[in-house]
Amino acid sequence: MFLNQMPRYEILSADAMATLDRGWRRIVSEIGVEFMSPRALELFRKAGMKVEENNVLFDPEFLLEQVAKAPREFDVQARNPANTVHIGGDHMAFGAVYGSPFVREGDVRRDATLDDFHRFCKLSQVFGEMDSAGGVVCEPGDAPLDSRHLDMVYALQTLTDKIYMGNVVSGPNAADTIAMTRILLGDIETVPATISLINCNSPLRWDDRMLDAQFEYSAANQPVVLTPFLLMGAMSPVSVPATLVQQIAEALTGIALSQLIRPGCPVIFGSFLSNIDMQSGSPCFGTPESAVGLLCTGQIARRFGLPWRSGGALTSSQTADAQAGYEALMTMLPTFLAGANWVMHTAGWLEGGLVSGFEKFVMDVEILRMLQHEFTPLEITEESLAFDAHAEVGHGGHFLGAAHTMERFRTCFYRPLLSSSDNYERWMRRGAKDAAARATEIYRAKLQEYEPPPLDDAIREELRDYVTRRRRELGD
Amino acid sequence: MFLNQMPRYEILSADAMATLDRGWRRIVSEIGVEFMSPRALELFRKAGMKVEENNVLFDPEFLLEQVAKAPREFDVQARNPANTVHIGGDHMAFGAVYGSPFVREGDVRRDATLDDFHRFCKLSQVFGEMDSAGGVVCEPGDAPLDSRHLDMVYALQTLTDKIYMGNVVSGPNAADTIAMTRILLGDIETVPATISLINCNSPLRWDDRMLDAQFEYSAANQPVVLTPFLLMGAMSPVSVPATLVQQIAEALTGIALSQLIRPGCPVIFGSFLSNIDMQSGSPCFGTPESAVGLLCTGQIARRFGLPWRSGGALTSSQTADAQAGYEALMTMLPTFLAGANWVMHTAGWLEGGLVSGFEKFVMDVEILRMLQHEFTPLEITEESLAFDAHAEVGHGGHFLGAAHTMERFRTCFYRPLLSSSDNYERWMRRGAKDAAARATEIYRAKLQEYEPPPLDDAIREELRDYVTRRRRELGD
Amino acid sequence: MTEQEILQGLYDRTLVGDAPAVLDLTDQGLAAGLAPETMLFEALIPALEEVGARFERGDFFVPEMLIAGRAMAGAMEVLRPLLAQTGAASLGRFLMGTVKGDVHDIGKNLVNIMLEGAGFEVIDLGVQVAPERFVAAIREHRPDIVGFSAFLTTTMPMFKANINALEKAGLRDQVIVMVGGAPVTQEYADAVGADGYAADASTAVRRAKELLAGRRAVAGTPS
Amino acid sequence: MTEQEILQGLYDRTLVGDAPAVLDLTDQGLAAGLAPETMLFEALIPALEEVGARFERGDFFVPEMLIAGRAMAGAMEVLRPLLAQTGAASLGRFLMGTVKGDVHDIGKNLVNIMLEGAGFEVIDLGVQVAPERFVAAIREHRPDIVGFSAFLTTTMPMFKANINALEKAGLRDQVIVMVGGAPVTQEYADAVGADGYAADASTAVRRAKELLAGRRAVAGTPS
Repeated sequence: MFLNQMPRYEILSADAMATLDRGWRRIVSEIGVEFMSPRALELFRKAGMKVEENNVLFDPEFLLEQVAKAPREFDVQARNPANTVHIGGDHMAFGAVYGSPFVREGDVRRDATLDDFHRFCKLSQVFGEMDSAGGVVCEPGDAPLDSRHLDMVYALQTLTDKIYMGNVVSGPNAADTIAMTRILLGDIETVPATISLINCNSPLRWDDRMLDAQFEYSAANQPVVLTPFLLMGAMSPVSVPATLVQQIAEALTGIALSQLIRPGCPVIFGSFLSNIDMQSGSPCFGTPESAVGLLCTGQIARRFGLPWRSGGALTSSQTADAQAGYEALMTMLPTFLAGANWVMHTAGWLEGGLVSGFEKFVMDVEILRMLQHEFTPLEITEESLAFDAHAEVGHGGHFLGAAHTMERFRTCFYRPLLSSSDNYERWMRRGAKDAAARATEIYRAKLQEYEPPPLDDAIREELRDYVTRRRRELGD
Repeated sequence: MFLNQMPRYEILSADAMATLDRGWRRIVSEIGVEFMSPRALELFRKAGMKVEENNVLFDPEFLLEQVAKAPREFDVQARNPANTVHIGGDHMAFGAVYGSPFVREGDVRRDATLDDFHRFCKLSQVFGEMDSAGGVVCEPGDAPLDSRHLDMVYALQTLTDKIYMGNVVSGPNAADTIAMTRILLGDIETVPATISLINCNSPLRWDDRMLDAQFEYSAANQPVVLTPFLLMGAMSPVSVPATLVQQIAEALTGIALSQLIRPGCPVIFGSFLSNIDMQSGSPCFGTPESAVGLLCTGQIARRFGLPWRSGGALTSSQTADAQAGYEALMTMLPTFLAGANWVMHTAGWLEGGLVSGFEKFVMDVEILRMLQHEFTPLEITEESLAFDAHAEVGHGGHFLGAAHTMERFRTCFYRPLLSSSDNYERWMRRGAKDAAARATEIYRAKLQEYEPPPLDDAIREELRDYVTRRRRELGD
Repeated sequence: MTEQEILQGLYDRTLVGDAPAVLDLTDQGLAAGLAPETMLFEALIPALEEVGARFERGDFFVPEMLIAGRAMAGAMEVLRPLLAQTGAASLGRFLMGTVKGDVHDIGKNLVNIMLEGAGFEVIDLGVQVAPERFVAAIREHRPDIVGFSAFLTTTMPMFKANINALEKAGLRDQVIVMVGGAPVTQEYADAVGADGYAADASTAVRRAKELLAGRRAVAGTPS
Repeated sequence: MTEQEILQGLYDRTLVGDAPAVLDLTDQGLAAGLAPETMLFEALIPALEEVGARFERGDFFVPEMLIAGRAMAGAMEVLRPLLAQTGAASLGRFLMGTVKGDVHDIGKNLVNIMLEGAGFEVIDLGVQVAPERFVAAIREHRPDIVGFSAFLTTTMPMFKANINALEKAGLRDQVIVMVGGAPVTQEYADAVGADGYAADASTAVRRAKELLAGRRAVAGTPS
């Protein structure tokens, strides 16, 4: 858990905010948003909205009322209380990459396996800066299809003692996640225990499977992240302001649904805003547009008084190269400037989210640690001015041995995990390893360090029984 | 020239500012600053300061009076008027790496040559985002030592038509730079034409050679950047606030000297703040501390109403790898957030400034372009909300063919120079080149594109004569 | 205008996606007695091949492909009935859909744009298309090729389900099956028994043409 | 305390840079009749070798080297006169300076710290040291090794100027010349005729010891 006490960087003027405000109101009231779920349509109809086939035309004030019901901040409990996370306010929580079908280790790119999934869980457990392994850290292609969500939840529950994300592929899968979480933690209604990602099928349509999962989670008081996933040019117009109003329209309508399902249930305003390359049609990540969108979104979410999700170490790059480095930071630094509360894809994301990279994971943890250091406010007091050190060293001397230095030298500066400041000869002597090669060594060493967090045998047994029983029922 | 119209990110409270203000006042008045130049000491003595041997104890109010004489903003003329640069206000100007004795091309690191110097000049000319090749883009080790400054100035003047930096190794070298600039441009007093970098021999000492150069340039009304180069732990205490007050003390005393030499002459508040690795003693760049220092410095320089220099694509990395990517951006993004007016080391910096890298140059230009795009304010108007596009596409469609897209698709998004968003198969088909390998291709292609900017033959002749004559006089 | 000028005009206007002009020139061509085949094979298809080439080179952007495709489609509205009479068909008919359980359609839309651009007649069933709908649509439209798009590893198994459904319906031999989508690989395509796979839209067009040529060569039909 | 305890204490306290304790233990050792050589070679120098090793491994930080060196230097103040009587010297005497025209001294200071840590007696002339000052200081202090540090390619030629001055003064053969600084390379060191080069402080100590051992072996002095 990181508490970001630095100022937020806000770039929208009051006028701009007012314009955006008019914009989303027009979209929801004049164009409307489609919900591919009879249950959802029924709830909206009952609430007095105008429903035409699958399309709902909203009264903007109604949406604001629903939004006002959602909690501003809430806790999500982990089985190790020290890892319980607070979502909202100045808090920032970080989860690993989510959803990639492939993995990359060094020069090899291949289908992801359950073993990879386990190793990423272990890395997320070992690095203290990570608050969660996320959910689908990679898609374990070798696990049986209809029941692999059980394997994933079981792995997240046993290999880490941090919070984890729920499965959203279908309503029943969501129910399994909830059931297994109950086995692990008992009461999960008072303090929720698993966050789930519900993506909008933009533009302006919420899809049936996602909605089924949302019904399960919201009814069980588990937080859902309602994310318009907007690649400008494909799912939204080629304009950041237009995309922002679409994002508000989609997120608020999704949030309103949660509040109708269970008033007061926790929700997170999601944002994932980037663009496609208009030449080739490929999605681009770590772009300037995306950074600007992120800064604006933070300001907007705060305006609605909602916790929000965005950011991540995103990149289009295929390997852990320089592009991966600058693109990852191009999104992560604005993530801190804007103070996102829940950050997915913090570590390991490569190739537009198609690949989870082991080296990239280490690189991203380094970036995360640097930013957490950078966004810890300076203490500026008389004492911090170290006048005595200046007086002691005087003119043209050096501070290596000053009393002030002696008291602080171990902790005074950020100490890198991956970055090297070796001089050239030493670097050559050590094998001239670039950052990616050093990252390989680091993640292997970290996997050696891993120790499974203790878990009550009875609970483990019960979880295993549940998995076995459900797998049989699902016919895998 | 880039105009940064985004808000500045300021992190110092009024209280913190007041504390820092008390801090530098104590240093200049109780500890003092050494000037290793009888001429400088004489000027300060005449101005009523207390001079003890080489040390000057200052009245803080006197310093503020001198600072008030310096212009807030000024132009620096280039021989191509389109490349004339404005220093100060919301303007940001960018020069290439400065001072490296080595160069790196791909896997080869070697002593820099005059040919390398020429090639970096050409790259700086070709990339429109660069406002200057800087000064010593690399140190041409194969050019005769005592007269190589002539080769460098001549190359900057003829291979580029942008502004350039002056030589500061000695007073006579500075005089040569000024003389050659007069030949190129005629009157350079009304609008100055070359910026020079004067580094403080921190802590709290200004060195004789640097001061000799400063006397030449300030007397000729050419801007000098007075830079306390502070590596915390070595040249300043291991505390950012302590380093900030030392930086103010050093910069203001240097600026005061310029104003005594020639009241009203242009100066730039310089800052170069990072830390050493307390374990090995190596300098570190692209660190969180350095980013925080940069944000604070911008706020401080604006407080004194001075244009300021900082930033750059700094890194400790030995190659153009992921570390080089994230460290470069870790300094460049705050450079934009803080709005530095003159940015050295924008492109090509590697290995703590010991190496100028060709691949790194391309990478840094990409980062610069992305940031210039990112820091161009959004137009948020009704029209930008593209309501008609939403109405046209409706629910679940795509915007690839919307009328709004059709009008804008070529220019709507940032188009990368180096970054790739190729899908995996295409990337493999194209040779699986990482960012560094692609950068090699790009800088070679750009050198092919280079065309020398036209220059009057008579002027070229006169410059060549000057170089020949002075080289003979210097005995090289 | 001479015939040559009309063909040149058709080529030029299709290249820049000027639909009204293309339609107009098509009418003029017919009035001037130009054969529909001539216009199709000597102006429209070459124009779209050039569009594809420019896209590949990075000169043309996706929306430009799209409008060129639309311009050609406009002309085809007029020409198709006439071509049907003379027996000359379009390049081929392609039935496309994103598989059941999957709503990703950006990649599929791009493939459609390029296929139309190349002269295919494309019928798009949209997203979340169940095996039965594929079967029914194949019965109705008799496509040469059917394409399945999937972007989730969890929906890729629908390729196999679709192919099984085709086999049960006795249609498997009558169509070429192509598959694609970001997580799909050549190995996976082979494993489920698809006839073709492509990693991006331009390769998809190339593969579609090759597969069609191969099929027609076997069937002895003139290509 | 037994002698063993005193030596162990000296080693331990030097390792952590506890100067007052080291001084105290040195006095106790002398009072207990321990030979200065014993204390030097069995406690102080091993302690500093361990400090160097830990620094190399990345365990120890620069300031820790510095205080360990200072603790040892305190003990040497007391022991040096006694050692001189018995004829046992320090490891060697090292004269160090940054060359004329150059003010970079961080690197040089680090080398000094490590040399002192390793048991050398270091005399530092500071920065901007002209050839004449090097010559005068060599005459005065008779060092075993002289070190030139330069960080600017424009001041590296001072290495050659300094060596020429030593030759003119007839001192070149009496000292080992080492050079260093960020832009300096082994090739450059060879080209100007220096005896040794090192890229960082710990290598500098190793090279200094090797060169000294070599020189003494040639001179037939016991190492």
